[in-house]
Amino acid sequence: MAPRVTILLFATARLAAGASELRWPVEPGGLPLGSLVRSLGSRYPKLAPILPTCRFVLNGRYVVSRATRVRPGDKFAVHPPYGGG
Amino acid sequence: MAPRVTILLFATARLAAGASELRWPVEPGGLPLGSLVRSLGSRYPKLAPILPTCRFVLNGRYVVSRATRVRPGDKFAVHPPYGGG
Amino acid sequence: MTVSVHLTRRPLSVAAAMRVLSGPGLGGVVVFAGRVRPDRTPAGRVTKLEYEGDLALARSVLADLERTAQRRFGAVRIVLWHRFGTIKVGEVSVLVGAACGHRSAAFDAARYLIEELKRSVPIWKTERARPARRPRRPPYRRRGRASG
Amino acid sequence: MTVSVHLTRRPLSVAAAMRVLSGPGLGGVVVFAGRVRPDRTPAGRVTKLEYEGDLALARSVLADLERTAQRRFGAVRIVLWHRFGTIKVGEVSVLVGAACGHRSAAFDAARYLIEELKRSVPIWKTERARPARRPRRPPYRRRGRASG
Repeated sequence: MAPRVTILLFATARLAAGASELRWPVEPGGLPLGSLVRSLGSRYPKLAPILPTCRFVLNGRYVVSRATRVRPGDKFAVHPPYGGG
Repeated sequence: MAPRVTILLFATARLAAGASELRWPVEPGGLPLGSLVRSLGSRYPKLAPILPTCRFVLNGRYVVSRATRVRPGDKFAVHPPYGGG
Repeated sequence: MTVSVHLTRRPLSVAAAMRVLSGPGLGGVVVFAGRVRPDRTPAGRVTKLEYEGDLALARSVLADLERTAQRRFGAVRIVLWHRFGTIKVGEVSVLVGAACGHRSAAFDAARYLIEELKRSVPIWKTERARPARRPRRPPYRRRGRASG
Repeated sequence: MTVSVHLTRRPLSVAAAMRVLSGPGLGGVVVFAGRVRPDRTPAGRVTKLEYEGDLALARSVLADLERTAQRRFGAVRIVLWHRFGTIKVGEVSVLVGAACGHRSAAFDAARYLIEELKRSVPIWKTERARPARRPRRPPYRRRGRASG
């Protein structure tokens, strides 16, 4: 099986991509978070305008740096602005 | 029956006077509230130090002026500082 | 209970208050409950409070507070419930609530109502305390035996 | 329910929250309840909301909020309950509560908790609306009779 990242999409990001979970192929060495987000935006044009408002979560922790490396087997979540309450 | 004012005492005022209700004899023409309060303090020395902290209610309405006339048949209530909640 | 202003000897129910604090578009509800605390006093630990009130006047002041909160905060539904009589430690003595379109107004209204209730409603409490048991003198230990 | 942090598909009970928000010396309890409002949207009147969350992370952020409120406001007991799934207009989607020694801290803690919950907990809602019925064209009144 090719090396993949699991991408979880919530709320408006889910609606824009038309899927709540993606299995995203990556190089065995992984890639920077910034590159992953850019390619997500290219693949799903409706998602592109939402991504700049999103927070990102890698394996259950918030990540801020776009240089953070995302590796095969990782779980990557896209969080649009929250709306609980 | 002699002309009287009903005096209602609450909380610390009730404890100081040892009564929750007094039937207080007054002249047929009544008297100013200030005089009534002074004579209450003389009759019940433990009540005297409490009276300056109290609000007074005549027939269900707050009264501020010490000159307000209290007449036979009136209901006069002595309210120490409130402590609800 | 379906009324805003209520003075009663019976326990106060938050669930009942929530039913009053509902209505179309009322998205934010804030409820304050005051419970009797087992404070220490010179007379011992408080076990209960006795609440008394000038009830007719208290009702009319509470009704004024309701109208003011409606006008000032746009609070649509209000609860101003107070128990009187004997209330034991841990029980709820007062329930104040406000339901508004949004949470900010509901918080402001509920806070206003409880502050004003304490300041301006003719209700009083008297503490009943259980005297702390006086520590007994420890048994006297004699050094050796004494006569008698 | 006897826990502080709770994410559930089932209705939230204020009475259950009050049981959590009790304990010796906790004289002031403030509860905030958020209800689903029938807002007007371009798609029509909201009839229900669908709540979703990144639930594992949401739980851990809520637990952080609880600890912060305990430290900052001395809130001894806290409730941070959120429903997810489908919630109809008028139902409670969130219950936040704080029990403290005194009312001021309880108000501050509850306010802090709901503001932070909205800001920092990964929960989202999607509106489901009932399209406004398009006004029917009024029946055409003919002037006099027409053939056919």
